[in-house]
Amino acid sequence: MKWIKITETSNIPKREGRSVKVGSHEIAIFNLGDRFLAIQNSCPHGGGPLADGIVSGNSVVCPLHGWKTCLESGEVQRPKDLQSCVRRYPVKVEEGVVLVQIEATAKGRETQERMCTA
Amino acid sequence: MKWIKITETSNIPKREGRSVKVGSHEIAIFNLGDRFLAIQNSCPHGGGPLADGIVSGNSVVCPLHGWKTCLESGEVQRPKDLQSCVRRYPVKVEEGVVLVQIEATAKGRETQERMCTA
Amino acid sequence: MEKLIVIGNGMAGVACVEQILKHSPRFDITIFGEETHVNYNRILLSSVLAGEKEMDDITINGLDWYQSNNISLRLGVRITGIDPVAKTVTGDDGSTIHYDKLLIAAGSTPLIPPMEGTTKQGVYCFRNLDDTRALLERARPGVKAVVIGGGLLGLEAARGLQVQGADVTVVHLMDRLMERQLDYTGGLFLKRKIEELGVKVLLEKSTSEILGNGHVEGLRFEDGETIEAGLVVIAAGIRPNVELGRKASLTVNRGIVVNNYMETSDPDIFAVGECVEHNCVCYGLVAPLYEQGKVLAATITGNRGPVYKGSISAAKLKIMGVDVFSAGFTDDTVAGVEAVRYEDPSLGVYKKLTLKDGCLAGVILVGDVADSHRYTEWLKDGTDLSAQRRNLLFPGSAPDTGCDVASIPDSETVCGCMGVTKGDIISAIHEKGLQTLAQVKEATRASSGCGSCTELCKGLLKAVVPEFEEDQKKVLCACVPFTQENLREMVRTQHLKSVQEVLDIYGNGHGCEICKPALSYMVDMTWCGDHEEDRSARFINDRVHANIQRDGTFSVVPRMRGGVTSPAELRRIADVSEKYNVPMVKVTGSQRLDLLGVRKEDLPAIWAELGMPSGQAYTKGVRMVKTCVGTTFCRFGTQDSISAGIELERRLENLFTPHKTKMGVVGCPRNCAEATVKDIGMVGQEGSWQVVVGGAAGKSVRKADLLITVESTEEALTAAQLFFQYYREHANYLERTYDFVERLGMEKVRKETVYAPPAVREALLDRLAKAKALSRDAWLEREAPVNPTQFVQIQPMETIAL
Amino acid sequence: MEKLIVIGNGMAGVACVEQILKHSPRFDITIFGEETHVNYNRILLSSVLAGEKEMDDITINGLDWYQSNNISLRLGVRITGIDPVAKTVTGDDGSTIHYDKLLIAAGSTPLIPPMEGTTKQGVYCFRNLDDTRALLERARPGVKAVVIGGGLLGLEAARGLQVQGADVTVVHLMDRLMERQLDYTGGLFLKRKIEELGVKVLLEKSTSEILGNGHVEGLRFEDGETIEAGLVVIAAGIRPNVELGRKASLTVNRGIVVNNYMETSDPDIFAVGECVEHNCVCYGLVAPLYEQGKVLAATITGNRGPVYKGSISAAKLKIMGVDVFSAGFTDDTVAGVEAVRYEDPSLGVYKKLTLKDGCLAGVILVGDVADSHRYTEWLKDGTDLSAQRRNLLFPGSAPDTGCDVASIPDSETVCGCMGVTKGDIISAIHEKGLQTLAQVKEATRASSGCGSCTELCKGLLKAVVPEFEEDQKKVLCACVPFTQENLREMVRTQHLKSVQEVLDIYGNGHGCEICKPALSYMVDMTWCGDHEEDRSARFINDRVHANIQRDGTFSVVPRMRGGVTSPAELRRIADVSEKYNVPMVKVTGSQRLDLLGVRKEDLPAIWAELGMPSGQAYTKGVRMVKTCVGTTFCRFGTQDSISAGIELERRLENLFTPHKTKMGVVGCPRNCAEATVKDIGMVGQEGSWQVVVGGAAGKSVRKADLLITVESTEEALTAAQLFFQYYREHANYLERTYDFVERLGMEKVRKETVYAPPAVREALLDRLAKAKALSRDAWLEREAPVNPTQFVQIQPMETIAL
Repeated sequence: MKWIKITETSNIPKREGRSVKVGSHEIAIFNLGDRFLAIQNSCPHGGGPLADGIVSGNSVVCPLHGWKTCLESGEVQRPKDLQSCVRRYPVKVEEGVVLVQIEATAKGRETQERMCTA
Repeated sequence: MKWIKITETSNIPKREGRSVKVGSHEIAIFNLGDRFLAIQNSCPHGGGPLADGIVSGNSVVCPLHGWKTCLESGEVQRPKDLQSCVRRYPVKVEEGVVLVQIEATAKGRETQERMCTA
Repeated sequence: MEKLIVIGNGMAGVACVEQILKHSPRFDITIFGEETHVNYNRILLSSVLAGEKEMDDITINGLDWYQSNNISLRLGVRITGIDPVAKTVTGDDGSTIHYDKLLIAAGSTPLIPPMEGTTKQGVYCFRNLDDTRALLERARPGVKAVVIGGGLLGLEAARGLQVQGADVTVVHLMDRLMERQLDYTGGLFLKRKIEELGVKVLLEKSTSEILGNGHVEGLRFEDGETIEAGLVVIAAGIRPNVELGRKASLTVNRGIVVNNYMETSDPDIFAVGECVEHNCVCYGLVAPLYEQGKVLAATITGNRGPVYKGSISAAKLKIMGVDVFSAGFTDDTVAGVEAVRYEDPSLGVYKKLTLKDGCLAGVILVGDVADSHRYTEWLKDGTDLSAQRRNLLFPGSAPDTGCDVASIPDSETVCGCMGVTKGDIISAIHEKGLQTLAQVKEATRASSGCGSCTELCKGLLKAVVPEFEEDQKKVLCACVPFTQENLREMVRTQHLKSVQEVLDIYGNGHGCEICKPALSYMVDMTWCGDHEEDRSARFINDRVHANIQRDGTFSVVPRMRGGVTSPAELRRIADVSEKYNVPMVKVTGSQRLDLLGVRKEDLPAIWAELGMPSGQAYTKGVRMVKTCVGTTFCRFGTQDSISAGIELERRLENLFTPHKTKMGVVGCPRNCAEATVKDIGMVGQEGSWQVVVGGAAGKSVRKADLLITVESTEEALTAAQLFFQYYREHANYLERTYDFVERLGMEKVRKETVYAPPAVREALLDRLAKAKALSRDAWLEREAPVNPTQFVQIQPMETIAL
Repeated sequence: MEKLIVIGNGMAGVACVEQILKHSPRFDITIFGEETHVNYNRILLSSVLAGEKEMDDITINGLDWYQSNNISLRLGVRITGIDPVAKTVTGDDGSTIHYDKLLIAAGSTPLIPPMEGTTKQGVYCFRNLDDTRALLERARPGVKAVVIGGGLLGLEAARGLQVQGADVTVVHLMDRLMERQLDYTGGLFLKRKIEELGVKVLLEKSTSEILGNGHVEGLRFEDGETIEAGLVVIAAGIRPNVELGRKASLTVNRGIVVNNYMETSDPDIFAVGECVEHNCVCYGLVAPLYEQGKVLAATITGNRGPVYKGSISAAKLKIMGVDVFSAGFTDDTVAGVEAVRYEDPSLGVYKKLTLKDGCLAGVILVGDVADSHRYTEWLKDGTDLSAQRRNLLFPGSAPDTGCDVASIPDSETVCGCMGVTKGDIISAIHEKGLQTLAQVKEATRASSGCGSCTELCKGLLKAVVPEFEEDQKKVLCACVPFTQENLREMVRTQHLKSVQEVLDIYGNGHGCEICKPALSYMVDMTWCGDHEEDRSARFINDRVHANIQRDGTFSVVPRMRGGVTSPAELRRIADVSEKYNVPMVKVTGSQRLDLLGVRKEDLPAIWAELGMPSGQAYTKGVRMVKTCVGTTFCRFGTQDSISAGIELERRLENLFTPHKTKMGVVGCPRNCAEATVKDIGMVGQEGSWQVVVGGAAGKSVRKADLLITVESTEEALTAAQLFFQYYREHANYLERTYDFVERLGMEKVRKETVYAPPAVREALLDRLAKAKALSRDAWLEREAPVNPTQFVQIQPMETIAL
């Protein structure tokens, strides 16, 4: 799988998120200070832009209705017991640039299913 | 003194007033059904357009703050005991036309004083 | 000229003379006074003793008053005899004077209970200025003072003495203080309070002897106990002065007996005040004096007619900081009398109301007399209290203006519109003898603005003018003196189809600015198009469909349904404003734009160029529907408030209502468009709408009441329409929904709208539909004015240089 | 596995077992029940007798519950002996079973007063299902029924019998009904009500004999009188069943004595319910059972710790339509106890509160129990009532949510934002064992919207969960568990100049969406520019200065001071809207225009092209000043509201506040711009301004309180500024002015703002001036964003086809 160069790390301030469109994927990339994490930029509840949310530890709170999603597992943590989750994207930083990896679209849904039951 | 032709009687509906400017005089002419009466078109209180007031018998009520002025004597009837009044103008109807008579401006104030003390 | 002799220069006699002078100057009047002072306010003696007032402050009528009214005043002369046959009175100065009419206002004398030593030095009564002066000289710190008598007067004496520093004990014969005014519990509360403040109280103590060698040194009671005292005040009650009545062979019981016209048994002798007995009652308070005086004045001046029906005994006083109020019949042990009680001993608050046949019969208040005016009013009016049975002691929630007028400082503005203070109003009431709200309005302009101070003004009238009575029947106005309900009925049953017809048949034929617009609405509402429209009966705003401004220009507010506009509209508004030199463009609080300062003659063109319908901002009709952005944009929205609001506005726009009707629709309970303070509101919730009515945030603030909760938007709109039409049909003209729902009660409103039988609901909706079908955008009149000169200024047919 | 034997299958025993099961499954449990029924709700027997419920309806735990919890149930077996040494119990079926732990929940037995003939046919107790069934068979119209005992149970029996048609007389030994719960007056009120409803009551009657030949025919009293009766119910009280305790040599007084851990004197024997005596008290009501059961369950499962502190005896019941509530210690004859009383005999309403040391000690309510929840809460919390001393019986005015939760139907929506009904919440509380508001929020989402239903939700919790306790200390959030007041103090004294520092030092290091914006405001407010701004701690609205919408776009509301705009502005707004394809332009309720549906990346350009400052409609800060047209145009205006409003807006704009701050300035008391429902309002009057604060018309409706009346516009503006800065400094984050002024009280607010010493006022104004000087129009950030990617979407450095 290919790593795609997204942007310089300085473009995403500490404890904030930024959205980026890569092909058909809209991705929210977060700078947690010690690392970067990426998930789909759409809350499973009302489609809210997660990149605009407030970061709380390793989670982000959707700015629309306060659903809380874990940036590491992609699982929705609030409301509880929902078994809902968002797609994650692997991230790495190389030479001051953030890169993400995107699986083929066809498998997207399947991956998501798998993650949720994990 | 000259009578000035103003307008056809049909232009002033029953129990309503209309204003007309004759030289420097702004006059409110009222159709009381059986006769026409005219006074200055300015309430001594706040300068309200008396022609726009509601006619109550032979008086008119200023549309701004409800001062009530007698169309025949020109005296303010409400508030009471004010000894305030407006200028009256003689009116007659001839061949379906309303006419008013205007004294020379110089004497206007005097006349008014006289009426108030009458 | 007839000769009127008045025996007594006290409050009763002189107040009566004042009333007589109002009626006619037909008498040559002589007043005899036993005291050497001019007429003073006896009830303020306690304030003098307490050092709050100087003696001069309590004079009511100075010598100049007697002079300017040509009254001969004879002070220091005691009348010792009356010869009713010769019609003369004899004074202790030896003079004998003839009278045509004689007025006895001889007052009362302190009652001295039987005991030894009452003539010792240091024993006083507390009845007149001389007593008061003597007490003031002797009361000082360290002096042990005993007041015999725990009634009103005794307690006032005790208060004064304590203020002067004396160590005061009140000795009372009965088992409670002020037994004439209070019940046992009330007396107990008062005693506790007074004791807390440092005055000792001994109850059920009968004094047998005042001890001391020449000067008082103490008291002995019948139980043998003694108490030290350097000063004794006897305030054990009063006895009507009836001796002169007896001498004149008048009928005398406890007092000189008078009938309902204040006549004694001798046709030329009248009596008033504390010496009088009316209907088996002798009064010792001040209010009855005035009531009797008015009747007597009418009778004696040949205007016999008004009758005295007895007074409600009401006493309100502050005893050493303790408020006490008592009025009416407070005994609840009598059959048919019920009592409502509230007690809080540690706060010292006690309240008791007695009720008979659903009306208030009596009141006792100790410690909190804030509501005494309300109760006095109920007592006087005989108000039926059944409906407010549960809120007698504690009104549900205090209305804005419900504060006790007594607590307002004189300098406080009562009428904000006109800048009239409480002091202004009180002065005007006194100086001009105002008695009705209309007179207060006319004399002071108070309450003639927005009217939010009307209740306060009434409160002041009630407080100051004993004879103030509210209009029982709220007639529309003096031109057509019927209630609006009656008038609606007349219009309908008599098939009156024009304002002038109503005025001609039921009124004074010409009407005024109050009744004409109201009748106009009634006729329109009743006949719904099937009648003559009479523009002359309407306010200028409704003749030219714009709101008249301070300088005679007009404002133009086009309709923007739900507050939604567009770039094109904004541009048209901008263009029009510039073209016609509109002085100001402003956003209104109703989610619209306002073009201010437009000339009347420009109105039709402006409407045409705006290409927008009238927003009816100038009339008693449907204003706007405010909306929040709801589910269309808001992340919190649960309902589509914009669509619902626009639809509500479409359904009701161009209709007229008894007063302006403001509406709001919000998409969630955050209520951003403030629907709960509108006349009609819809509040979206997840899966349902609450329809609310009767809200306000103008001169009143009132949260709207829930009319109904329904699931669909259509049901909500229908509920709103039902209420809307019901309000149109049943409210009085100029009655806002918030007053309307309070007057009718929400139960009734619900029962007759949303919960009414289907046929009733359909009929309401049908009538609304009919009115709606006939309505149209008022601004379309630009194309064909009702009258050719509706909007234009008349151009004279000939010009002249002046 | 240890063997637990439970003697008693009643409410106490089984409720206790339920609690034990929650702790651990370590026991092998056997329950012995003397009755042949599964566990049922004994307190509903009266409903069964009254025909309101069928017998099956009152089952609490059906057989399936016993089975699924592996509990052996032995019904119809009476335990006759306990051997505490051998640790066995013996049943009347002959069986002897070993136990490791024994729980005695043997309940109580009806007390039969000494009298002849109690074994005659037709004499019943009213204690269990069998009694009830028997009574149901015999009670019918025409039957003369006598109930011996006028306590709670007796009256319930009487009610049931009357409903069944019997002609009922209650015979009671004492001088009043329900003497354990009511005082003399309360008993009198209840008696009257009951008699009105047709039940005869005989007080101070001691029955000496039940007459009849085999079957009951009547009663004879000790005073020799007799009364006819075809049915007699003895409900003269209960006696704890203590025999088994005695047999096991446990300490027994009136009941089996237990300590605070519900342990008897034998370490392996426990007891609970009506057979128990704790701290000299035996309880006969249901609430204590549950409280005891919880403690016992902890103790017996080895989690000894929770202690039972005794229960507040509270009884709430409806006797034949008469509501009665009694709780706590209601005797006011004891020293140090004061009482507040309200009586209305003809309405049948009696209320008495007893107070001790400023706290509620007891309550009696007859006829109106609407406030019982409030009082119960006060009793439990020991709330200090000094501040509300005058409103104990009648709250000043009922808050919106103050209605008794019991009166709400299950189907009614409690949370309008989320569409959650009362039934939903109650079910969730029961099913998920919710105990806190936070749990209710999480489980049902109720109260997680606008929060206006919070009090209702708490009310439901209080009503359903006996152990519900409100958080005493309102901490900001779990991340930084301190009150906001503490945190403000820490920020100041510890010189904390960034949100992250506060989180690192006092919190969990990462924070959340609740605490971060609050801390951000505190740091800003305290250091006023002299600190690091941290955008990441702010809500998206405050990062991009626009309000995020449902679809992730934003709304743009430019500032229009006082609502005044111009053709040029309207045209620019129109142009911008078209150029950027703004989906909707709408007038707001705040007299401004709103461009809705703007893309984040277009924001800076739109701001620039509008050329207008930010209206701050997206933030907790100064929103707008609404104005009416005042003396500029209105014929009623008494003050120049437009100028004053624009000036107020200029002075305060661009500043941040704990919650949004809305303002209004009106030119006369007609209050067209609704200033009295704004956070800060100025109401013009002739010659003066009223400055009002704390108004609301959103999720709350509240009329603003008067701060001060002043003569000049400058004084009014200054007063508004003083309050504004005071609010900024002292309110908690997200606390609106209307909550703020209620929390502090207007007296305090006035004293610390407009009536503060000159130096204090100057200091407030200085700090405001400093903040104002540092503030700027947020939209100027368009020229130099804090972060280069603040408004733009990141463009990937390489593209890829996916």
